[in-house]
Amino acid sequence: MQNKKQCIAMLLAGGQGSRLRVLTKNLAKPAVPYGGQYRIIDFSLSNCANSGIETVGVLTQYKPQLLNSYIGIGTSWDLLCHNGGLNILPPYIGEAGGNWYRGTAHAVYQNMGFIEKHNPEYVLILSGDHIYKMDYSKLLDYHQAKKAGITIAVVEVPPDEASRFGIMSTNEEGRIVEFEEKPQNPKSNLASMGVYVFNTECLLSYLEKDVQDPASENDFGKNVIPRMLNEKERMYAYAFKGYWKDVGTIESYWKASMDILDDRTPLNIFDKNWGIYSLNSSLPPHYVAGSARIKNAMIAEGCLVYGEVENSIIFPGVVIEKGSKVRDSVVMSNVRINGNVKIEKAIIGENTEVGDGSIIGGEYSSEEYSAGGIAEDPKITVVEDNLQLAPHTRIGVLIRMKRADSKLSEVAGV
Amino acid sequence: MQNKKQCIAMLLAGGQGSRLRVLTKNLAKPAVPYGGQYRIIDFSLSNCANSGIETVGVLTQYKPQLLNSYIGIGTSWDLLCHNGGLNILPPYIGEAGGNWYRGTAHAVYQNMGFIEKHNPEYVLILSGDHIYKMDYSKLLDYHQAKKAGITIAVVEVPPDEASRFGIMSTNEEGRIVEFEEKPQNPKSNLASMGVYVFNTECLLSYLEKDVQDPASENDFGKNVIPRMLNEKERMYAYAFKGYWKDVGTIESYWKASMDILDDRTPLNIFDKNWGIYSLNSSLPPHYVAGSARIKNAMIAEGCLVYGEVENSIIFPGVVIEKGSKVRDSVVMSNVRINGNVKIEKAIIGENTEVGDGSIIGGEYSSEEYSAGGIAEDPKITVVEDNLQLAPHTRIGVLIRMKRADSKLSEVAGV
Amino acid sequence: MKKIMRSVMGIIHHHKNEKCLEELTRYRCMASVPFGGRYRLVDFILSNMVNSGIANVGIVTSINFRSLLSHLGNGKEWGLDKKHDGLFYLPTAARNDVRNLRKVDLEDLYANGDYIKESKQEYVIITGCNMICNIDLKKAMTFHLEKQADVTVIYKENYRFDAPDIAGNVFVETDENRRIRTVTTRYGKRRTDKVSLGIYVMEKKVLLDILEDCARKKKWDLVKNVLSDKEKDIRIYGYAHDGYLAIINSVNSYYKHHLDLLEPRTLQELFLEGGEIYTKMKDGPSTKYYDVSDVRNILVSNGCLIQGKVENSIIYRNVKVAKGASIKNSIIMPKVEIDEDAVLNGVILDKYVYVRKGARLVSDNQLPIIVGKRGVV
Amino acid sequence: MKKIMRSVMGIIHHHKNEKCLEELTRYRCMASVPFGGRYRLVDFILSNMVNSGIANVGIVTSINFRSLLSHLGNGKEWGLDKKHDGLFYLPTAARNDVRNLRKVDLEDLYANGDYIKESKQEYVIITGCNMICNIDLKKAMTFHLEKQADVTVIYKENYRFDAPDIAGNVFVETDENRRIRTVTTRYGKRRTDKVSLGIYVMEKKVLLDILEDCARKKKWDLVKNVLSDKEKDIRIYGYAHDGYLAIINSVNSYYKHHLDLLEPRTLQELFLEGGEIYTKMKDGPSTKYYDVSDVRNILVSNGCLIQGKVENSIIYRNVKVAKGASIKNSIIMPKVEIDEDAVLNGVILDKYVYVRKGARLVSDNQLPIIVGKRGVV
Repeated sequence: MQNKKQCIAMLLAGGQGSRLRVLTKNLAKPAVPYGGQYRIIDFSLSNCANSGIETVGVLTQYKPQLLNSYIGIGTSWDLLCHNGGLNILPPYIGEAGGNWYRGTAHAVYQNMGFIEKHNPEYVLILSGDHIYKMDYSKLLDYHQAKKAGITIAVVEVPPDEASRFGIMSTNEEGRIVEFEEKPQNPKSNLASMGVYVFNTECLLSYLEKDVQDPASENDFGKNVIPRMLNEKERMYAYAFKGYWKDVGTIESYWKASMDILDDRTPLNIFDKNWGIYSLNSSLPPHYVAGSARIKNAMIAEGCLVYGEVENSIIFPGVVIEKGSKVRDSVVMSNVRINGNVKIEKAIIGENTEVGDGSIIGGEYSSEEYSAGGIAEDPKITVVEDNLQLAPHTRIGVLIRMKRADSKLSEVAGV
Repeated sequence: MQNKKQCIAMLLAGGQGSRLRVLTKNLAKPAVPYGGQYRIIDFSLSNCANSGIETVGVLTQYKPQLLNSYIGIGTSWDLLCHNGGLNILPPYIGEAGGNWYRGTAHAVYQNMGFIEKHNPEYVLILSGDHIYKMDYSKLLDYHQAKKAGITIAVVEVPPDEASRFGIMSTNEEGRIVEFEEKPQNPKSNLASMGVYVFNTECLLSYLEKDVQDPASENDFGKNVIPRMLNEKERMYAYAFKGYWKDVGTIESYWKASMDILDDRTPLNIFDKNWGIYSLNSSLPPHYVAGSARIKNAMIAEGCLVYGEVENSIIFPGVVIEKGSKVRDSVVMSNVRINGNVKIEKAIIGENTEVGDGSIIGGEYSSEEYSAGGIAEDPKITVVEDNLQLAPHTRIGVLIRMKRADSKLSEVAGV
Repeated sequence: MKKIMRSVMGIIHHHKNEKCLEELTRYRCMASVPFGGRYRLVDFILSNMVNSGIANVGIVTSINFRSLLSHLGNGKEWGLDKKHDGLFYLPTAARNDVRNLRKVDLEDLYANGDYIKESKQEYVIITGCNMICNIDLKKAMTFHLEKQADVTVIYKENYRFDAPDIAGNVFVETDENRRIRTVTTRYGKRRTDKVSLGIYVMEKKVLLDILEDCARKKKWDLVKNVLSDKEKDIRIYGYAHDGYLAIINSVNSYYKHHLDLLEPRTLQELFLEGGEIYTKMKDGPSTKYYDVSDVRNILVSNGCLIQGKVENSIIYRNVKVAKGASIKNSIIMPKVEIDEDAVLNGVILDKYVYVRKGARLVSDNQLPIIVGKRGVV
Repeated sequence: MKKIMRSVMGIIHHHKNEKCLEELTRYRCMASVPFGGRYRLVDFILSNMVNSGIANVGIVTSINFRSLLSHLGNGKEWGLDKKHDGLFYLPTAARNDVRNLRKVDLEDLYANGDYIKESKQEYVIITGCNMICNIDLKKAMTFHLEKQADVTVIYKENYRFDAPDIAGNVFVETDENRRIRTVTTRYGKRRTDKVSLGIYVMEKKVLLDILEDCARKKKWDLVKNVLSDKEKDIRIYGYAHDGYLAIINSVNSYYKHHLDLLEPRTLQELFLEGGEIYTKMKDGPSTKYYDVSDVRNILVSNGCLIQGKVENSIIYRNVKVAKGASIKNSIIMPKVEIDEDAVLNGVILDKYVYVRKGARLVSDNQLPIIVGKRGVV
């Protein structure tokens, strides 16, 4: 007996996230570690579990290996249940041959069989790339109340950033009257979060239309939503209040990491009523030695800290030896920082060893960021994972400043 | 701490199995139901678990949805463990774009990262298409004793069938001296089972060579093994004694199903020392009414039998009403056979309902099969899944005999 | 509507008269006594709870709980292996060998007061483990809320007992408004034919108050000391269960209701029409019938090899019936082996029993003969 | 070599003197007493078993086992949630409240004889739950086979006790061939300094013979009635454990060995060099240190918010230390909240304790002050 479910979620997790450069060299963007304990996708998955959405299809495409083994069958997010749970949906070959997912809408279209099998009244389209805590059940209630065909979750963004988003204009009752993808002269500052709830039949009919249009890029934002607006579909905007971040670049990733350290940021990961679940380790507690000094930092289990840590996120299993200083940085799992190292404004990838006396990063002034807008050239030094940096290695801004070649701030092998 | 594992398995489960026609319309061949309780892939997976192989990569490509949800993380086969377990490996997009698996060898090549991550001494290549019970640890012992680069498991096949297989000639100590893929004039009757154990570095080096050869079809049997033989690699044949069946056609599928009913067949699925695991249901026991008559049949849980069943395999949840007779047939899950139906030499797909008084199949004489060789034209009537057959439907050999068009024996919709 | 059940926790208490199933409860507790060819008694009420949307169940264990633990495990098959809520085992308060016959032993619940308090649900449904039914507890919960009852008791009207099985049951009398004025263990005295299913719905706050009160008075029987106490001003309502019900409280009722399942209507109602009944998954092939078999009106689980004659019986997993053997009106538990030409009629064979070639075991009255685990006949 | 351990089953028996940890074992059994910032005592021996390749473990439970069950569950985190073998809970034979001080209570094992017999393993390793070590039992098993011993006892040489903690331990004397001629509970009398870890390796057959013999004589102490009995001709050998060991049998030893972990060498040896120590997974963010925090020489688990001063202490999960609070030489269990300007030195705070603003709790001798679960200071 297949129960009709009210709502299932389709989570788009196939993005390469190429602007995150070496962070996504070996994994899809949703699998990028974040916040000392999580991967980016944990936020969307935990939102599903906490919102009572029990069936989630995760659409993968780019470097899915880590996501596949990470997600398993969803027990970590309490998403294993009798008729549903977490399902990985990779591209596949059918009778008519294979199709890579061409765009977000095409990815969902290719998995209509999955939607039909579960036969829900509503389909929630999510992206695995965003950091936010959101109760989707409220969005759904709103959608039902408005009797909409589609409801798009929106956030207010600073007016000068609006041109980076899909921008909505609504009438006084919240109905969307205009939608522009990345407009040059935005008419509002309501940006689409890439979170949509559709009536199932409405979704299916527009996906059919979209796939039959040879001119379409098969993207929700670029094609499907404009078409719906054209055809006068009932489209509503749901205003989300709270922290929301698309960590699309190294800078925004770094900024979002620092946000965790700031109690004024409205993303409270300590909130027990909206837990963010993750795959956990069984490492012992972290050890802070007598020689250590820790100020304003997140430190995960399994770390051994003999040096100084300030304004930084330290992932599990990191060793920081005596005499080393880590400031304004993100240090990923199992990094070993030997003695007398100085790390500043840097992101160090998993399993990398930093030799004695090395200097990584530096030269950052926070005004650039707070002055609005995220600079396009990298100010953050990123060190790739699985490296062995020799003693006294110097990487980062000092070199970059001389050469004016931003790529030099990323180390691909030493 | 990544433990070095002795042996991991790569299970090829991407095959379409197009000669199984409607049976593989919605699923990959390894997912085809078999034996009243199983899917074909259960045999290979259970062999892994029973042989102590704890890390298995399942390479999917064609219609993987059912396999994905069926396999989950391997708990059904006891293949969930600390550093390994069951991993689904679909095609994916990497930095250089996406690649569908071109052949068996290419599929493994694309997942070299998975092999390197687990860093085993040996890699076992398996196919998810075969029905057999085999202790791979013995194959591995043999491989080690022979200090081989590759060991190929072989079975003796009837000489007149040998031309359908990859045929090996060996010297007196078991070393392979010749290999021919589907030879017209076979020089031996040792057929490759498609089960190989490789030294890992040997596998990786030949996969590299193979992928760099533009003329190669990237298939183990057609390309990689002949190349190894050319290059005088140490190749041994391991003789497997026991039941082994490649259910490549409707006929061989049907025959392999009937084999289960024959106690003389050396495939004892009741053997507790080599259990075949599967995803189980929680259906109640089956009910056999006073009006029923059952002879030589396998009946699964959840069935309600009021009619007659002879020489047949009845999957879970099937209802057979009073007055109906099912002979020499395979009836898949949740089929409903209404009253006064006659079914003979047929395969009925899942969830199909057969209306009152229908006649399906018939007209089969077993001599054709026992006289050696499986006829290429279908003698078995296959009814697709999820159909509603109207009362008094007639399908099968009677029609086919008149029209001499074998396709008519398969019903795609009535 | 499912959401309301997220605010309800379930508590299954162990049976207080474990001896009533004689040999069958010698090595296992009542909750894990096999029933219906592949289930255990507890599967029914636990599945009912889960199907109704309850996500947090505590189960009170007493003696012989190993088989129960190994059956239920972490509740995976019932969807209860969750990070929050799930399945919890509650130790009994009493020493293991005491046989007290309290209807619902509140002392056990009092001893687990921490668990009850820490659980985030607002309501609690307390049940036993010996009721076979497929009931939607959500409806009972809705009824409870509508009536603004303190306690709702689920009852069945016109349940037919064999005379010896009446004792030990609880009966209620309801007024036209379904309010219960009388709760009694005496059948017929007040001419009530409404038997309690032993399922009680109440607010957690009400339960905690009751527990505190009991602790003060050291009186621990929910029925005798609380519900029947006219002095306590408790608003009790009765919710009627209309579907199939079997109460297992004796070998007679166990045997009789087991064979009830051979009635297709009962089978349908219990297993196929309502919520699914979950149980521990076991591997194995389906059942094989040989040419020489002769079977009618039987319920058979997977993994059996049947060559003999079987009629009017329930056959559990992995049973072997050899050629020429004849089985009638019997319940044959897992892994029993019946050799050639054996004759069985009216027997219950527990797990691993071996029946020798040509052996004969025939009950000459209504009561079945029980052969204990690993017995040889 | 791992394969040989597939023929070994593990049995963990519960501690027979649960009162020895006073307040800490009031609501939980010894096996589930927290240790090391995020573990429970039982995690260590259970992880040792699993890491050595043992796939079938029975654990004898007694009173207060709810927290143990909820911690271990179906053994998933230890890789024991398998179809065959896995983790089994064995009910104790004794009534719950009896305090018998048998070293290894064979009556419990006798009562679970079915489970032991049905398990397919040939060998058995019996342990307690109060030894903190990271030991490769495969080596002990190999030793056992080489010596063709009937029983192998694992011991530690030169273990340093605080005087009051000596009582209740078992000591052995070995000859140059590692054969044990003396098993005694008296320390110093025979000048042995080899303390038993309470880990015994034997063939299952030997155990079953011992159990039958004990059942006849109604004497159930493995050490007193079997191993010390010179009349019995048992070949006992001693396998030496060279690594770190902590025996927890008093509040003093619990406190002292807890603080041992602040020695980086001990931490490395116990957690990072040998097999992994598994425990129940819990969600939650990492620990956050504020600008105003001042910490040194501490072991801290995830989920804490630390603003105060913490020194020489072990902090469990989800602890809050407010501004101006000062903690020294203390063990702070999960979900404790310490308000501003509180001063703690030499205390053990159990779960959910709340320390009020400005409160002061300082031990004035070697023994720590224990505040029980949910206490308010």
